[in-house]
This record gives sequence, C-alpha cells and structure tokens, in this order.
Amino acid sequence: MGDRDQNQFDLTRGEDPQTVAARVAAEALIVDVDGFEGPLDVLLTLSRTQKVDLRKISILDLAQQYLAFVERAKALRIELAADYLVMAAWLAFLKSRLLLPPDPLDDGPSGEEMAAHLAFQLERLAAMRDAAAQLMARDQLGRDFFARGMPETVSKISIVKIDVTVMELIQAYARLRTRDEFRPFAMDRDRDRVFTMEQALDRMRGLIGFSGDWSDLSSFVPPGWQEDGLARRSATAALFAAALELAREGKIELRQTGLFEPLHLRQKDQPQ
Amino acid sequence: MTQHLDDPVLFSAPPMAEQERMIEALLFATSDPMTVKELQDRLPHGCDAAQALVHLKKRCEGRGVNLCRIGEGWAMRTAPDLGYLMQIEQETPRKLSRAAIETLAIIAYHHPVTRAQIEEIRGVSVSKGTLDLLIDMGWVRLGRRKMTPGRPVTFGVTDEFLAHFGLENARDLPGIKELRAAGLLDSTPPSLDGLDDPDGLDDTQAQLFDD
Amino acid sequence: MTQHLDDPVLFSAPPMAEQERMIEALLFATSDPMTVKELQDRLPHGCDAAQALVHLKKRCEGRGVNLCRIGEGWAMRTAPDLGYLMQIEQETPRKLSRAAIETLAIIAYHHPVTRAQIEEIRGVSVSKGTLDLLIDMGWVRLGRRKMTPGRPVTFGVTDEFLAHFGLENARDLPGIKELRAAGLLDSTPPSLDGLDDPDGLDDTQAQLFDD
Repeated sequence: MGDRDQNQFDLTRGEDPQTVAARVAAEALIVDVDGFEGPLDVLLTLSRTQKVDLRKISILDLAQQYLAFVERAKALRIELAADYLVMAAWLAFLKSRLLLPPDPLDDGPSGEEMAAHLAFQLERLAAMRDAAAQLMARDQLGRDFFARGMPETVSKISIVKIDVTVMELIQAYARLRTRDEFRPFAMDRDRDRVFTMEQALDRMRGLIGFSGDWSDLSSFVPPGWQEDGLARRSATAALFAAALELAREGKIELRQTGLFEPLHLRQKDQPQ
Repeated sequence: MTQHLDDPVLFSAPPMAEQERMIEALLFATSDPMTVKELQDRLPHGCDAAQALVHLKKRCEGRGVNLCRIGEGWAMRTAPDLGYLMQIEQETPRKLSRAAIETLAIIAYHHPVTRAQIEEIRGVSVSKGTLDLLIDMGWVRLGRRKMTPGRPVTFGVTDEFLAHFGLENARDLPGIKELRAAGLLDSTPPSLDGLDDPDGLDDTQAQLFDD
Repeated sequence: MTQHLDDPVLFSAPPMAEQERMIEALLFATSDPMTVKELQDRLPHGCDAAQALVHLKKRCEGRGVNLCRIGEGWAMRTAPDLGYLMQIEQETPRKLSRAAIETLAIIAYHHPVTRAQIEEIRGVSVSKGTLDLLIDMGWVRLGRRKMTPGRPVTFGVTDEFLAHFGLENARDLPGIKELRAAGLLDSTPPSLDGLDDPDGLDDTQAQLFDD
C-alpha cells in the first residue's frame, strides 16, 4: 500500500516523465495500475492523500485528482480499462454539477447528494477493508486454536429391521405350493423336456446380437430339443413367449408375413 | 526431569497449573499419542511434563475424558463407560423382496434344501444375491453338503430366524392343509388326485429336522 | 432409544454431574460442533443438555481446552493463548488474494448479499473464481434468492467460517456494531435515506442478526 501511495504521489504531482527517475516511476505505475482494484480503489487511495475524515473529504478535489490521474495515465500511454474512463466521465459530470448552480428543472439528485453518496461509498469500502484486516487478524482454527486432533468416531449403527411377519412368510410359501398344485401334471413328470421361459430368454438374449438380419424363431430352438416333439413344442412356446417379452422391452422387432407364416425377429436398431 | 529445575533458568518455568493446561491442550490437538519426551520438547523451558501429566491424570479422574497411556505415549480418551453414547442406533425398516420371502419360506419349510431344490419349487432361478442377503441377515445358514452327485451345499434357517418369528422349531410352521383349513389360502385348487399330498412334505420335514 | 427402557432407573435422569461428563465425552470425541439438539438426542432420557453445557463451560474456564459456541453448535477447542505450542499441528493457511479477503469480509458483514451488492461496495466486478474459491473452502454458501427483480442469488457465510474464526455468530464479527451504527452496512448514506430504497440490505440485516 505504501509503495503504491508513493507512486500515486509521483503521478499526480506531475513530474516530468522524461527524466530517468520518472521513467522508472512510470514503469512501476504500469504494474501498479494493474494492482488497483478498479476506479473506486484508485479514488480511495487518492483520498488518503487528503488525510482527512472520509466523511469530510472534498469530493471536488478528489474528482480533480482522479481526472489528473487519468490524464497522466493516458500521457504515459497506459491502457486504462473502460470503467476507469467511465468513472472519469462521471466525476467530470459531478464536478460540473458541484460548480454550477442547481438546475431548478432537474429533479434528479443534486451534486451535493451525488458527492455525499460517493463519499459514503469510499467510507464504506475503507470500512470493509479494515473489517477484512480485523477478521484475518483474529485467532483462527488450525493456526491459533485447535480442534481435537484424533476425533473418535461417533458411529451410527444402522440396524436394519426386516419387516416380515410370519404370516407373510407362510403366505409366500402357500402361494408357491398352490401354484404347484395348478401345474399340469405332465410337466411335473417331464421336467427335463420342459424348456422354461428363463432359459429361452437367456438363449435369445445371447444369440440376438449375432444374427444381424431377420431370423426365424424356430432357428433359436437349441440343439437336442428339435427331435423330440414334446421338447420342441416346449422350446418353441418358451421362445415365443421370450420373443414377446423382448419385443415388449423394445429389444427386438417381430415380423410375420401372414397367418401361420413363420415368425421372424431381429434386433431392434440401437438408438443413435 | 529435575535437572531443568536446577538449571540456572533465565525465564522461570510457568506454574504447574499452567503446565498442566499446556499438556491438556497439546494432548487434545495432537493426532497421535505423545511421549513424555515429546511433550517436554514442546513445553517452554523449565517445565516438567511428567509432573504435569500426573496432575492432569488426577484432574481427569471420573471425568468424561481420561488421560490414558497408550504404548509409550499419552492420549486423551473418552471414558470407556460412556462408549455407548458414541453410538446411535438407527432402525431402518426394510421390506424383503418377494423373491427373498419365497426363498426364505422354502428354506424354512424344506430345511436343509439345496439351491436346485429351491429353484425347482419356485420355478425360477434363485439369484446368489438373494441367498447372500438372507445369510447376511443371519436368518439362513449353510448346512451340510448333500450326499448326492455334485455334493451340493444345503441351506437351513438359523436360531435367529426362529427367534425373530417366535418359533420354537421350524416344524411349527403350518402345513398346506392347516393353511387351507385356517382360510389362509384363498384359492381352492382343483382337486387333482395324487397331487393333494401334503404328507410328502411333512415327511421330508420330519426326517430332516430330527438331526 | 430402546436402551432407555432397559435402564434400571426407568424415568429418572442421571445426576447433572454425570450429564456434564457425558456432554464432555461427546464433544471431546468429535471435532465438529454439535448442536444442543444433537447432544440431547444422544443423552439418556430426561437429561438437560443445555444445562449440562452451562456447567461444562464453567468447568473448562481457564483450562487448556475450552468449550466454545460456534453458530448453532458447541465444540471443544484449545485455548487460543496456547496456539504457540502447536506449531506442529498448524496447517499451512491458504493464501487468499486481497480480492478474496475483501469479498469474504463483505459477505460476512452484509450477509446475505448479492453479487451486484458486493460489486457495488468494492467498485469492481467480482471474478467468478473468487466466489468459487470461497464456496469451495466452505466459508461461503448460497443463500435464498432475493425477492427483487431478477431474483438474484445471495451469498452468506457458513458455520464453518464462524468455526474457523472462532465466532459464536455473525453478530460477533469485529466492529460490526460500530459499522452498523455508522450506517456503513447500509446501501445508502444515512443522510440520503429516503432518496434511495433504504430497505434492501438494512432490513434484511436487522432480521437476520436480531434472532
């Protein structure tokens, strides 16, 4: 902050930029202008040279200093950001407001009000800077005071309470057994000749990716199930059911050219 | 330790109460137990860490936090009798899937039963996850391998399962006939001769549970 | 919860000294602050966590480890005057830019504040990285949207921020009373009240801090 104030002084006092010392100062200024946090920051820095209470600061003087700063910066061919120039224009306007008698037809804020607001903004910014410094100077966790170095785990024991009653268990079993009772007698006896839908689904899912084009449903009947009539029928029925299931899931397309014609299926195009 | 006291010290050591306070803060903030030497090195010149530890230990007696010796070091630890406060028991009710209930029911009624038998009864394959879940819950356990080709493992229910359902014995589970008699089976199956044979099941149960 | 029913003392709470001991153990075990409610939930039935905290706070006074209020919670922290002993535990502080520190202070003192308000106070635009960083550090959080045109989001400080700077709450920020008295936490100078909309920050502040 001190260095910058110094450079600021050099600039606003208007020393000859042609001297070697001024050139060095100008070089430093280029860096320092980058270091400013916008036009309000420059104004705050400038206002410090007045060494008065920010509330009693002369905005007129400040405006003049700022305009001089912008002029000098331009003379030194320092690229100034647009907001610095906007501030310069606004301050020039404020200056004219403060110098000229108030226009009775203008119902906007008076020059004094605008000046008071600017002074307030500067004071507030300065106050926030002080507050920030005070905040950072406080005792800080991990620097001045410390939390427990080896926290013990306060564990949450999750007890999963399974919500099943003995009735549900019994009913589930009963459901299974009564389903058994409805099962056709023949199938119970010929279980090894029954191709289940699960088996059919497995087989179809495995094969469908490889047969690129339409293929006959009957071509999916596994080897060993074609000779025996009962087995073939069981496999065909299961595959048919599986085909319907896969079509429902949107995995395959089905096609049949006419009544009792062979049923063809193919993998559905993957969405792009 | 006493040599420090004999040292011609430029700055006199802090009073013992202050040293105790320092030890307390150090042991609180450190992430590992600290030895007397480590404590001594951290304290200002002329302090007596060992003595301060004695004082601190005494002060902590009967408190919620005690000074404990851990190996070569010292650490602050919550009093062991309050350990239960560090645990919160949360009950999360969980519904079992239909597959899990059915599998569990089959195991309960047919105990011990192989996976193939469970699949036979359910008519669909049993995922390993379902069995794992039931075993994890402590309701199903692995039983002896069956003396049939392949020597498949069998599954049975645990005492925990019985306790949960308030059963003395898996045989206490009602059979199909009783269920129907009690009106617990709403569907009346067509009476197919030879099928309506609840004895088969009961026999198996009788045999299998008397081990 | 069921453990309470098993307690031999069915409905009588443990003596206050015991409650204090429990609170001490709980707060010692964790490094994060716990609210009175969280403590209460951990204690056996009939305990008075708030009362026990008062006792514990008193007992810790002048000790190496103190009981501190942090936002809504309570935590044990080493006494700040002993920080110098803990060089080994000290974390290398994150170097914050001037812009970040100022932005943080503005958010803390003007909480909740919109980005436009921060920019108005600093006179420069707030780079997105600054707020991201502060949020990332866990010191700044998004607040409720403001009920003004565009419904801008607001920023506020977190309990973690309070914990880091050892503040009980945002009212304890250094110099905040003086700043408010001087009208420096308002959006307009005191003399210009009525010219601009005096509601904005002022009212919100009053509401937030006077609870």
